[in-house]
Amino acid sequence: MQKLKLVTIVAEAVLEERLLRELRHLGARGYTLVMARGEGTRGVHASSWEGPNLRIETLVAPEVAERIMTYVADHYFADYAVIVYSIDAEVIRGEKYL
Amino acid sequence: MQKLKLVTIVAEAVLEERLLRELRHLGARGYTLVMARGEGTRGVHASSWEGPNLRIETLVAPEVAERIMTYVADHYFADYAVIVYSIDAEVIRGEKYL
Amino acid sequence: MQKLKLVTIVAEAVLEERLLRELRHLGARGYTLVMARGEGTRGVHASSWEGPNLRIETLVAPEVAERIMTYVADHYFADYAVIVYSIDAEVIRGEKYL
Amino acid sequence: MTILDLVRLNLLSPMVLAFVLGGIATLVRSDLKFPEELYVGLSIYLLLAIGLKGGAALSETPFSVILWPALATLALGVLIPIVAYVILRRLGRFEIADAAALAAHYGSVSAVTFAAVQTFLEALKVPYEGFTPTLVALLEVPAIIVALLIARVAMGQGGNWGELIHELLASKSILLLLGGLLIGFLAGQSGLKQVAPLFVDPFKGVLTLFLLEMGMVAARRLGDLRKVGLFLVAFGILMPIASGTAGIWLGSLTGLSSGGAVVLGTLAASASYIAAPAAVRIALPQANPSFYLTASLAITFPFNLAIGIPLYYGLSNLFY
Amino acid sequence: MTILDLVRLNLLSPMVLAFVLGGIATLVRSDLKFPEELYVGLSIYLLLAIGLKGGAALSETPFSVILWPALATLALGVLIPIVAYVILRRLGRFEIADAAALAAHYGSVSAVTFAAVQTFLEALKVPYEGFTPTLVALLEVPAIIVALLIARVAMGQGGNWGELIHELLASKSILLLLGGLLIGFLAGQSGLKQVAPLFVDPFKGVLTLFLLEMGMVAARRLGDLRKVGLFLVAFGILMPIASGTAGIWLGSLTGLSSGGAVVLGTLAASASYIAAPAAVRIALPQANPSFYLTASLAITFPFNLAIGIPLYYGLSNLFY
Amino acid sequence: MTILDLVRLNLLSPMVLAFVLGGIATLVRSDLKFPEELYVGLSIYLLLAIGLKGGAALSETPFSVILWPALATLALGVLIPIVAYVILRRLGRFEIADAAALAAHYGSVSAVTFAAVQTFLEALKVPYEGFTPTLVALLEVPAIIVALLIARVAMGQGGNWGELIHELLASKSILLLLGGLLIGFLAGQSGLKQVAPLFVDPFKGVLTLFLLEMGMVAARRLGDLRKVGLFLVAFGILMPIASGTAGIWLGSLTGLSSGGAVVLGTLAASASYIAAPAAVRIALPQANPSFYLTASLAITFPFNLAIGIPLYYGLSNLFY
Ligand SMILES: Nc1ncnc2c1ncn2[C@@H]1O[C@H](COP(=O)(O)O)[C@@H](O)[C@H]1O
Ligand SMILES: Nc1ncnc2c1ncn2[C@@H]1O[C@H](COP(=O)(O)O)[C@@H](O)[C@H]1O
Ligand SMILES: Nc1ncnc2c1ncn2[C@@H]1O[C@H](COP(=O)(O)O)[C@@H](O)[C@H]1O
Ligand code: NA
Ligand code: NA
Ligand code: NA
Repeated sequence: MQKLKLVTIVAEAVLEERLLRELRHLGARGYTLVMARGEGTRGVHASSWEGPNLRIETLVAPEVAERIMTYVADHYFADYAVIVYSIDAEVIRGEKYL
Repeated sequence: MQKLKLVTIVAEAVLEERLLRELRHLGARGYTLVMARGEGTRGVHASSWEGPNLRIETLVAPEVAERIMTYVADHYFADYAVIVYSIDAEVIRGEKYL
Repeated sequence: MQKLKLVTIVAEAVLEERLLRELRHLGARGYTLVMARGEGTRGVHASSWEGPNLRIETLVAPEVAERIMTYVADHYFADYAVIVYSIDAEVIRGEKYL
Repeated sequence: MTILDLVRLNLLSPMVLAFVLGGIATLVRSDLKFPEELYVGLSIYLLLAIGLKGGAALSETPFSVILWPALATLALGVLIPIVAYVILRRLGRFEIADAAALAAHYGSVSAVTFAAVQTFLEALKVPYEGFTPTLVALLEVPAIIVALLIARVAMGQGGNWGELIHELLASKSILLLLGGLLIGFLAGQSGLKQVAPLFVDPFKGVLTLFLLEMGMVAARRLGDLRKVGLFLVAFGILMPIASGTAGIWLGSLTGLSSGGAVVLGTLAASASYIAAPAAVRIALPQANPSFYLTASLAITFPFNLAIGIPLYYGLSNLFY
Repeated sequence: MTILDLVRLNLLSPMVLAFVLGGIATLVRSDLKFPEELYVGLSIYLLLAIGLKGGAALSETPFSVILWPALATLALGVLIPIVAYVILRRLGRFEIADAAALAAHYGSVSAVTFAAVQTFLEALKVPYEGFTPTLVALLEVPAIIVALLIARVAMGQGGNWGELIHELLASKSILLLLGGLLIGFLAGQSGLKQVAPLFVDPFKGVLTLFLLEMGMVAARRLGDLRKVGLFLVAFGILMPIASGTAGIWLGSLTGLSSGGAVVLGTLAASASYIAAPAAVRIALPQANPSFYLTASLAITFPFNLAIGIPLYYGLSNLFY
Repeated sequence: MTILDLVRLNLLSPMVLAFVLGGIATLVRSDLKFPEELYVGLSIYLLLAIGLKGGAALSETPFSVILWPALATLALGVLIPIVAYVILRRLGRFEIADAAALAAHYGSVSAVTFAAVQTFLEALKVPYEGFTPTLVALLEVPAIIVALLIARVAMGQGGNWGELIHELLASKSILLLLGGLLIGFLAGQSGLKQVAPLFVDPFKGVLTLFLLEMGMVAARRLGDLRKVGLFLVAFGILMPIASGTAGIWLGSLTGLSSGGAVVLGTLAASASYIAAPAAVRIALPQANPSFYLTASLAITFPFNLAIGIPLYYGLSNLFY
């Protein structure tokens, strides 16, 4: 078993394409995405047609996790309804995520 | 990075409004909700129109997490199909969840 | 509070029935399932009608978690788009998951 | 036509056949699944469409014509749950919560059964009053309140009634039905005509689709039949026949046409599986859903669909 | 008919009543919720249907007939956001980003308001040009570009314009509208006839369903009304009246029928809540969505739906 | 009309144009996405509608009329996968699993292509037998079984055949098609009439919507075209032409009308992308989905839609 980080980003739907592109650049080798509703401190989202929140999970190496978290905080926290957190996860044959 | 708890509640859909209200009272500052299917030991749910399970996640301080878990166990385990668990999570600029 | 493992499997939708059956045999007492989209290293999925990925979570004892992870790795990694990982979780009155 | 002919005619309608197909799909463990969202969408459509049609008809009905049938409907909504509760407690030896929960379901009403009886009468070209959706709306709520009241009194509990009644009236099924009724009433027949290609013409087709899904839902409950016991199976068949007869009789007394009386009888005979389960789950969580969902969905609903409706139609001849 | 008669007629259409019902559902905190997927499905349908009908009509319109109205529409798309921006900055004292965001919304267009004005005119049997969907498509994009341009110049920023324009043109609302237009144009009236039982006949019914949902969405914004202040409420009502009048006037100048001019006026008066919010959220994230979403959805949209459309119709008499 | 006229007529139908629009949406990276649930809902509708119409027609068809065409269809279902397998192994040098997977897809059938050929013939007012949906159902399964049988024999494996056949017969596409057929058969034309405003009239419109989504799905596969190689591209075009000709010929031998023969030819020519991929993914997981999905969805499906159908219609003149 190998130890990796599971980074979860919850963000407004309008950011989908941009976030996925940036995740790839930051070193993520895959992601799993689910549509979600939610409330936090900012509330208002873009448009009803754009729909609800994205909940994106990506299993990555610890250093990539840190990079993603800092990047998201720096680029999105000011203007967008976005949160990001990281959880310890164990995987089998972890090479594919690295 | 700060350490918080990610509390997840899986519950029948008919409890939505009530659970979200109570989470707020117990100290949660936000939540992310996804519709889910599932099976456990109790099985039967309210009605087909009410639909499937809720899966509610909330990032909170450890003491709030404990409060939520005890509250849910005390108020729902007897009569409802509900589970709750807690996971360690790391966040950046964690003040907004406290 | 008791310590359990939360095992998450992300897999192509066509595997649903089979995976749920096998989880039960391997000792899981329940599961929560959400439909998800995603990308990884393999990409191609069965058919459009079958739709997107499954994201299955199950709270289990640590030894069951290990059994599930090894089983999934051995039986699915070669031919299917599947990932599996395990996370530490705390529950209240954990007997129902054992 | 004999009752048997009617049963046969009814059994071979696309709606009932779709229900059977749904049941088969579940029994052969097909991977056919209706997306939750499709189910919700179809429900919204059916309730709104029933309301709209009823409202437009109501806009042309004098108050004096509907007054007595409306009162009769309210009487049914109060009496059926009381009778059901007593039977279930005395004869069935059910717990208070379970008996009250079942009483709420059998006193309330099933919108899809209503749609089915409409379709049935239209196929036979039997006329019935256009304001029957008003009766559906009237019959949906009181029984739930009466049954919960019984339970709380019997268990010596108080409880927040204001919140419960608000929740019932604001619940989506009632809101759509009453809202549709009001829209139809205000917009009138000319307003309805504008939206008829969506809300009137394809109605039976949508009902067919919906019953396909209902068949799957009901069949998933079949496994619970053994759990609920023979008494409940008998109750799920005999109670509707009794309530249905009472409904037809009251309909005939209050001046409904024979078609209208069949509709009122079917409403009385039908058991709720939308509004009642949600309300009971919130207000009486101790009650076991296996009892009320299985009885309502897997016994009474298919019974009414396949046999009950033609039976009530046949029975109406005794009163007209 | 006086304007008041028209308002009354309009207010009692199933579409407007459904919008009100949606509002009520939210206000009484009903558990009625449209699945996200249903909302998306209805949007796809409406945009495609508008396009198809327009395209089929366009296929029978000579180029010379549409040229001038099209140019007038483009002029509106450039001028309205400039005027709106100046008013919001000077009189309203809004921040640059917020003023520009609002300008983008009021310069762009609401497809549902367009559908409502069509339905209104059809109910009155007032003819209008079949190519009006082309005008919708023409009016949707330019205002957004102009407003963002203003913002960037005022804030001294550059920015990737190519990407923005690509994103706008490839955005689903424009793609469906233009795509439908093209399909309708190529397939012609005979092609449209093949799909009319889905895309033409049930259109008003689908619109009714959609407006039920829109009523819920708009009512959820009502709480924000206090936040946005009285100035924005006034702006959300007076700006459409001004743009609407300008639209009718330009329509009359460029040879549109009086019905066509009412449509163009309504388009000018309507505020976007699909294409503009998405574009602004990406390109001007500093702008506060409370302002532009509340103004567009909770003020201008219901105003146009209930009062604006009959008003513009009444105003058209001044020009014809 | 020459074949070229037919191609042009076909290419400008709303259905084919919608498919092209879907392709364009993907290529310009539009954010247009069909919710999964809408896609499933449309599929359920199409399969059920095809079945219902076919069943109602079948209820008026004497057994002797359908017997020979049915046997011809079964023969195609057995022969096409064998021929395809041999070609792919010998000429294409594919692995056993990949060749068998492709053979299963080309022997089975595409319900949407079937709907398209129906629409095409109806536009030309060419009559064809009402029982053709029965042939769709007959052609869907055998090829998959034959192809998997070949693979297991060639790879020296056993396997649980009972489970596979059960899974195929209980799979949603077959259940809906056969179930619809049965419902239509039992309810007859009078039953069908009740639900026609949903299942018959809007059919082509729904097909248009569905093809919009299919265009997006197919275009997403275009990137894989390079991976699959020139041989597979040629196979995806030539194999349908061969099977199509065989189908028309067998149709003419077994007494089908020329329209019916065109339908049978198109069925033979079409490749499955619903039932076959799911079955192959379960039973032959080693096979590479890039091959079978790309060939079936991105090559053969659009080829049949745009060129194949008019071509088979033209070819039918050689046999009639
Ligand atoms: N404490 C929290 N726990 C879980 N999810 C949250 C929390 N706070 C915010 N979210 C999610 O993140 C989204 C954006 O949050 P915010 O920027 O605070 O509005 C919300 O819509 C929620 O889905
Ligand atoms: N062991 C488990 N792992 C994951 N989810 C579970 C588990 N047990 C129950 N659940 C979820 O919790 C819901 C209620 O569980 P129960 O009360 O056991 O029926 C189920 O429908 C599942 O979605
Ligand atoms: N690094 C990752 N993080 C999160 N989810 C992943 C990751 N890699 C793969 N997945 C998910 O697992 C599915 C199958 O992965 P793969 O077999 O790599 O194509 C993908 O469709 C994703 O939903
Ligand atoms: Na009843
Ligand atoms: Na405008
Ligand atoms: Na074929």
